Amino acid sequence: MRCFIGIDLGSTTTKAVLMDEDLGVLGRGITNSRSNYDTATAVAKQEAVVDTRLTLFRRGLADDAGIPDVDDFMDRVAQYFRLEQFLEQLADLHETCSRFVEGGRFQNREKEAMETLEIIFGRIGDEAPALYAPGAARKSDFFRDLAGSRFMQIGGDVAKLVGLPFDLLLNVYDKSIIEVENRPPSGDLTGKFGRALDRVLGEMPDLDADTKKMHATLEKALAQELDETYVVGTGYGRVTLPFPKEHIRSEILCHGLGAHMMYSGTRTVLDIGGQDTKAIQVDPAGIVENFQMNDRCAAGCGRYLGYIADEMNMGLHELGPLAMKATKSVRINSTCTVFAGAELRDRLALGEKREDILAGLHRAIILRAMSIISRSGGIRDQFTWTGGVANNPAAARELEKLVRENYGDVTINIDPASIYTGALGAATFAQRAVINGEGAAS
Amino acid sequence: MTDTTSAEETVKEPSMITQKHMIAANYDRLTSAPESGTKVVSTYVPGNLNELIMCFDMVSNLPEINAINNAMRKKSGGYITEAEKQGHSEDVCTYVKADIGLMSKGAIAPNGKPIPPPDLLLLSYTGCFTFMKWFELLRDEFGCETVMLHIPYEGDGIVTEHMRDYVVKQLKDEVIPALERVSGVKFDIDRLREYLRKSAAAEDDLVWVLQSAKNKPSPIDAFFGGVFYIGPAFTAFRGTDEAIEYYVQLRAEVEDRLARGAGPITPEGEMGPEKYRLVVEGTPNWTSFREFWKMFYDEGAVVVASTYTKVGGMYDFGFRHDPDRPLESLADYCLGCYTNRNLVQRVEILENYLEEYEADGLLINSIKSCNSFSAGQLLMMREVETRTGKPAAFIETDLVDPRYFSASNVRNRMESYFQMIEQKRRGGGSATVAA
Amino acid sequence: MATDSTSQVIERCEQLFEDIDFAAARAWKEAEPGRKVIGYMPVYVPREIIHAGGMLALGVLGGGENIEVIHGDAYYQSYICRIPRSTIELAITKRLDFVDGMLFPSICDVIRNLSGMWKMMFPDVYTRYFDVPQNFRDDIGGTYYINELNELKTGLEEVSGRKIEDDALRRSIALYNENRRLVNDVYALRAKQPWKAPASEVYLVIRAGMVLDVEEHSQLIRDYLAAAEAEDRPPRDNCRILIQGSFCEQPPLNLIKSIELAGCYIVDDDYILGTRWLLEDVPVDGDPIANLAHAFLHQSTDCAAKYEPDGTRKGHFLVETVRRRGAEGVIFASPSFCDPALLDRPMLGRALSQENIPYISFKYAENSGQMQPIREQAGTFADSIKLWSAA
Amino acid sequence: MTVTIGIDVGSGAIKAALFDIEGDKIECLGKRVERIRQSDPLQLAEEICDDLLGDGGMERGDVAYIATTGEAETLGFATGHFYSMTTHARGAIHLDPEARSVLDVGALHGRAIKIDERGKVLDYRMTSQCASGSGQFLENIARYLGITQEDIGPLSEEADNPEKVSGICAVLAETDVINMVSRQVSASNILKGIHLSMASRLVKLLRATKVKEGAVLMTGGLALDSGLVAAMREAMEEQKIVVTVESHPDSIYAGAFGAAIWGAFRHEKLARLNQLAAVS
Ligand SMILES: Nc1ncnc2c1ncn2[C@@H]1O[C@H](COP(=O)(O)OP(=O)(O)O)[C@@H](O)[C@H]1O
Ligand SMILES: Nc1ncnc2c1ncn2[C@@H]1O[C@H](COP(=O)(O)OP(=O)(O)O)[C@@H](O)[C@H]1O
Ligand code: SF4
Ligand code: SF4
Ligand code: SF4
Repeated sequence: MRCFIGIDLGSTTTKAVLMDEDLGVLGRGITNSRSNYDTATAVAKQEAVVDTRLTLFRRGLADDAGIPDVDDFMDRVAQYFRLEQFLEQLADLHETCSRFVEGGRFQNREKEAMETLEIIFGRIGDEAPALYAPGAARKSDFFRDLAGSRFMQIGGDVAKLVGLPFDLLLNVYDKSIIEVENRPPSGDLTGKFGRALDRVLGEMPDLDADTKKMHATLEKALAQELDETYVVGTGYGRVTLPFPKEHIRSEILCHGLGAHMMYSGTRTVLDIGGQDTKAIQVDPAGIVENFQMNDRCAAGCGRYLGYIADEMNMGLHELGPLAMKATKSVRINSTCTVFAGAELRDRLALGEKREDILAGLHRAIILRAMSIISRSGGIRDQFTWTGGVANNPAAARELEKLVRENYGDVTINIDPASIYTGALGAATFAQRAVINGEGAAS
Repeated sequence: MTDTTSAEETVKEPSMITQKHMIAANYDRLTSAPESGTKVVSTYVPGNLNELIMCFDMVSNLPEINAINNAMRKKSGGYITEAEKQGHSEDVCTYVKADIGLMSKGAIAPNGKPIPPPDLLLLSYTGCFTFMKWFELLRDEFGCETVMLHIPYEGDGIVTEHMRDYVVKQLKDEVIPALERVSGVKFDIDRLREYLRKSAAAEDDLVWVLQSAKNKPSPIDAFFGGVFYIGPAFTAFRGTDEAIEYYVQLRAEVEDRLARGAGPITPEGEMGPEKYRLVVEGTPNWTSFREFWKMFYDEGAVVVASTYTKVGGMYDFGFRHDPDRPLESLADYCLGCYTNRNLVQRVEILENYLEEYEADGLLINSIKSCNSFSAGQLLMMREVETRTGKPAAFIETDLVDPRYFSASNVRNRMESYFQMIEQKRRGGGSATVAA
Repeated sequence: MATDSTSQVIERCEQLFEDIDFAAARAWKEAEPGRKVIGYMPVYVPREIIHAGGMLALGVLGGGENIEVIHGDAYYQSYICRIPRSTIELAITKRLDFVDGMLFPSICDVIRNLSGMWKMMFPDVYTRYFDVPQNFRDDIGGTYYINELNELKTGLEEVSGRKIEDDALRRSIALYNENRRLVNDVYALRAKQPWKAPASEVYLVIRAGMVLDVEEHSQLIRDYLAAAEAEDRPPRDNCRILIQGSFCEQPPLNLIKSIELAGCYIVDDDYILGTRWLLEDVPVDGDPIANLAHAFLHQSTDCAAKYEPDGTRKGHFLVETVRRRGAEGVIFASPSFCDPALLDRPMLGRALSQENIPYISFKYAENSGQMQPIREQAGTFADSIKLWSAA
Repeated sequence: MTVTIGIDVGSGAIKAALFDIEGDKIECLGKRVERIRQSDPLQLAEEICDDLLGDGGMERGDVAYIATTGEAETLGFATGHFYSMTTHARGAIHLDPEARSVLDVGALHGRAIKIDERGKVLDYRMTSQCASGSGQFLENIARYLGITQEDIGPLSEEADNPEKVSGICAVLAETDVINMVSRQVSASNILKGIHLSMASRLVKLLRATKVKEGAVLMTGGLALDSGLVAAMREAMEEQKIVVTVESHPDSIYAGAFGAAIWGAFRHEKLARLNQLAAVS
């Protein structure tokens, strides 16, 4: 089938959306951005393909009446697929780390170091299934973060026990993760899907399903040809994407159109990404009328939250929920990312509670965004929030509050897939380029 | 308004070469003042009293022009750093710092010779607070005589009789006596009348040239090209025969382009087809002048009217220097410069330009340095947008500080802006212009 | 009658200071039908004329750190100080909706342009750019200024709907003379015994005058003076410094406190300079407008917003104040992007150096949150004065 | 004999030093440095202080003056507090009597301090809020590149074609670095590039303090980064400032040393004052 792909190479994450020729979204994929843009693009694209396969598999299953709760079933398949993926990368990481240990840094303690790695990775591996159990909360979706935080924790403890300097191990890890991350993903989907399906089926012995038929359905979904008809790239790194110029659109246009595709009533779009904040006004057809961006300064964007999370030794996903527990909001004036840690320590030293400070930080981010929105012309009904930070419930709460206070009763759209908006817009441009023949314009 | 002595080959029209010679001659006159015994007066462009200064056989040194010149020759960055090293804040107007830095590095003019210290600082305080501080700083440096001409601001958008009287009285009782004292020349009002008559003649042609942009395609770029066109009329040449001749020559060139249906001349030759007509508010960026201009002409964008080209007088709204009311007309000139207009008037002027010149939109180049121009521009932008229904865009750069010109940032905004105009034209048909 | 303690007076001042809804001024206005309120930006406006018209002169010094600026940034790009943003925010959030007129004194291009913005945004409010002469000859600048004052008077008469009689003006002049004397007393007390009148308290007491009627404010100062004199507070091992450059956008209160905490007694400053703009009493007899004009031309303080016709005097006033107050050093503290203050700084610095008066300088914004660098600098300054002074 | 302790609470690490001071005879009895990481700085400071005393077989009561510096104004058991520039200046003179300038580069801040031969602060400049030139930033980048802190210096010195990072913001600079990696710029060249950018900013600070003579002693943690020291030397040469740039193995302790020494000075001064009071 003909597929249209949008790639959003962001400053912190790279997103891909795969679309069919009727503008239906087949799959979405995301990975953390990294120095190798080609790999980032390839990984995101592959993730979108995985998602697409799941969609196709699900469509296949829908014809099959054997499963009572298809949603639950598919969730499990997806989770176990991720688990398989995680284990595959973990093995790669282990092996890479081992290679670095041989480098001579450990001064004859290589053996101990190897054994330590053995223990660390063994434990991470053992913990992995729990990470992907149904309903489990993860710190992040990216291998780098997941493996990294566990390595820090377990590694620190184990190193202490063994009497090895943890800094050295950490350095080995730092070196290895870069290599692992920048290796193009292994192409073997069939195996991982198969194993995932088997795990699920094994877990649901009561399921009255024909295993063989199920596998056949899966194979069919995997065999379906996906034809990359047209790819459009956007995002912070778009100029470096290995695409010809006519395959590239500005982020502003993509976010505007993407938001329009998600909610056709959208007139004002706010996008808070890793490094920038944009406010975009669009007309009823999703065409950009006006926009404002933060300039020069990365204060109060997604990376800011990243620094805070690092400082607090928490996962990005955990910040929002903790802030929601606040009983008051500490006033934070500066959202300078670089000094985020210092500001935080300052407040902690003054005896403020973590959750209250976090609430203040979230409010500060949103206040900044409100300023940029105001600069672009304010909020018109409907208002759609896009970009990764929209996933953060505390930020969303502050935003809603401030929007209501300042602009009254407007519809506020926050899609769970908000982070894919740019890629969705790009995919839509790709589809239009072929279907409407709009590609030639430049 | 200066020569671009850049290393790159630049396409020049004959009138530009004429102007280049004029400017060079003036710098020569300035740097040879100590030998020739000519007295030097430093003064500003907006509200300058060139005709009056000429009555005393003095030569003027225009610090703003020096700053621009140095920016175009990529020297301002170093001067600014020098001034900051001496304790000047990062936050203040970079014209001032470029000037201070130039002084401390020998005050070398483009002709390679030192600019002599001024004999008089004529502080025409027109529409900018920083002017006052700037000359206080120079006075501190040179210890020379300073005379202040305070031009009241058009806070209510009008020039009242008592404002004019105040200025005329200062001219009579402060400025002219100071000029007489320093130059040793007695004031002759008839001489002033004669210069004013010449000014008015040149001003007529300047207005014709600027208004030629109403044609489609426009034969001139009224911002990037415009800064050259206004040069003689805004600086040390107003009131001279050379200026009259320059404008005659310029007018002939523009007439010729008009007859041929040609667009403006850019540094790379004739511009391609006119795709966008813009009005620009704000001062150009001088450190990346050509790079900035290129972003326009590469996209087929031509500026049909700009406010910057009105800082030395709003001639297109009818003002002329008037030999029959010599001091009064000098006062009116100072009071009426663009920078001395209040924001309400500035919005009206922009609105008028957008309509009269049938422009597609407004672009504001907001200058980090310049509170006088920049404070309030975002409101002006919105106001103009609502009144005209035409899209506007806003970029931030600086005058002469290369650190504050981010080409990629500006380009990003310009690209999106042109796409916006394009989309508007297509009436919402599709949004697929490559970004 | 038992006198209030300083903390009672200060508590009231704090309330007034923190109240960005201006409840006190609103209450004043509602107390009698037909009352009008005229807002003014820093630095100097002749409040006497407003008062003589039966109106309240309300000092609007931005929103400080208590306001969350949401719309204000939509009006200003990054490189401009914060006071106009927060002032716009105050207005857009209707916190100034009870103000019948706004005056924008000639202090810099930002405030000047704000006057135009006000005209566009609030066409129903009497808005005036209050220009002052930069020529100080009676026959030139004086004539011009008298005209300005008369225009202002006429404008205010239209707002209030009643004529401003000379006698009323004379009465107001007397009241403001008294107020200025009291303000000067507070400054004098602090210069003499800075531990008795901490800088943050002095600031709050003077600041209260922005929102109170002049007579009420004078009483408040009297109360504070009495209480401060009576209270026993121990002196600390601090050095004595003077603050310069804070005449427009005001620093956060914490900054003032931090400077003192770090070991510096502030013995003079240019916060809220408008209240101390005129250095001497304005004569009560004779033509009041001419008297006000004369005072402005010949008896007003030095400030970066004013041209100094005589170049030899730059910094003189500052040096003299340092001497008079017995200060050991100067801290230049100005708002970021404040052209007038920052452009003046090198000249003033030179004047201090010539007299061997040490100084340091830093910038702030009205909502600066991080005091650590401030403490660090003020602390080092205090350290060096303390460790290295002759004693 | 006057035993004093100096405690420097920084944003990245806590430094402490124990001194025995007798007139001009200044002897360091012990010193400690510890990364703060996740712990409470003031509590950590207390532990370090006690450890240090324990090593020397002492208790708090044996110490004449406990002097703090850095972010420790509120440390309860201290005798007195001196501000960082005061202490770094004194510490620098102790480490290098020829020093007439101090360049203190720590985890978040950079400060150039002009001093006289007695360690008096004559002038100073600090980096403004927007500064990617800090230890924290380098640390992040090093981790990203998979490089240990000790390797930063040597690697940077191997660079053959360094590429400067633009911008003043650490966040944006980080993206710059990622871009460089994607263009296959070597780690050496990236690190050197960062060092050069930092150095040019730091030289600007130094110039602003108008240093003209003597040596510049680098203090703070980054004085241990040989790459930055080398870049500083290059930048000074490029800008034609004829002042030598020095570092000292104990540079990271400059603040703590200075605090301890000032503590003794103050202790004596106070004792004198008390004597005077007793006499009169
Ligand atoms: N689940 C989540 N919870 C909270 N924040 C998130 C989540 N996912 C992403 N983010 C935030 O979104 C940011 C990335 O947003 P994105 O729109 O992808 O930016 P960019 O396109 O610049 O990479 C991250 O820096 C992170 O702060
Ligand atoms: N050996 C080393 N090489 C390079 N950098 C170092 C070294 N040791 C410490 N640092 C850096 O010094 C910084 C701490 O310096 P310090 O002066 O203690 O800062 P602060 O006083 O702000 O805590 C850390 O950010 C670390 O990156
Ligand atoms: S350092 Fe902070 S304030 Fe400066 S640009 Fe970066 S995020 Fe913004
Ligand atoms: S502030 Fe603006 S008008 Fe004034 S000197 Fe600077 S650039 Fe010129
Ligand atoms: S703070 Fe300075 S620049 Fe800002 S408005 Fe006041 S005087 Fe003007």
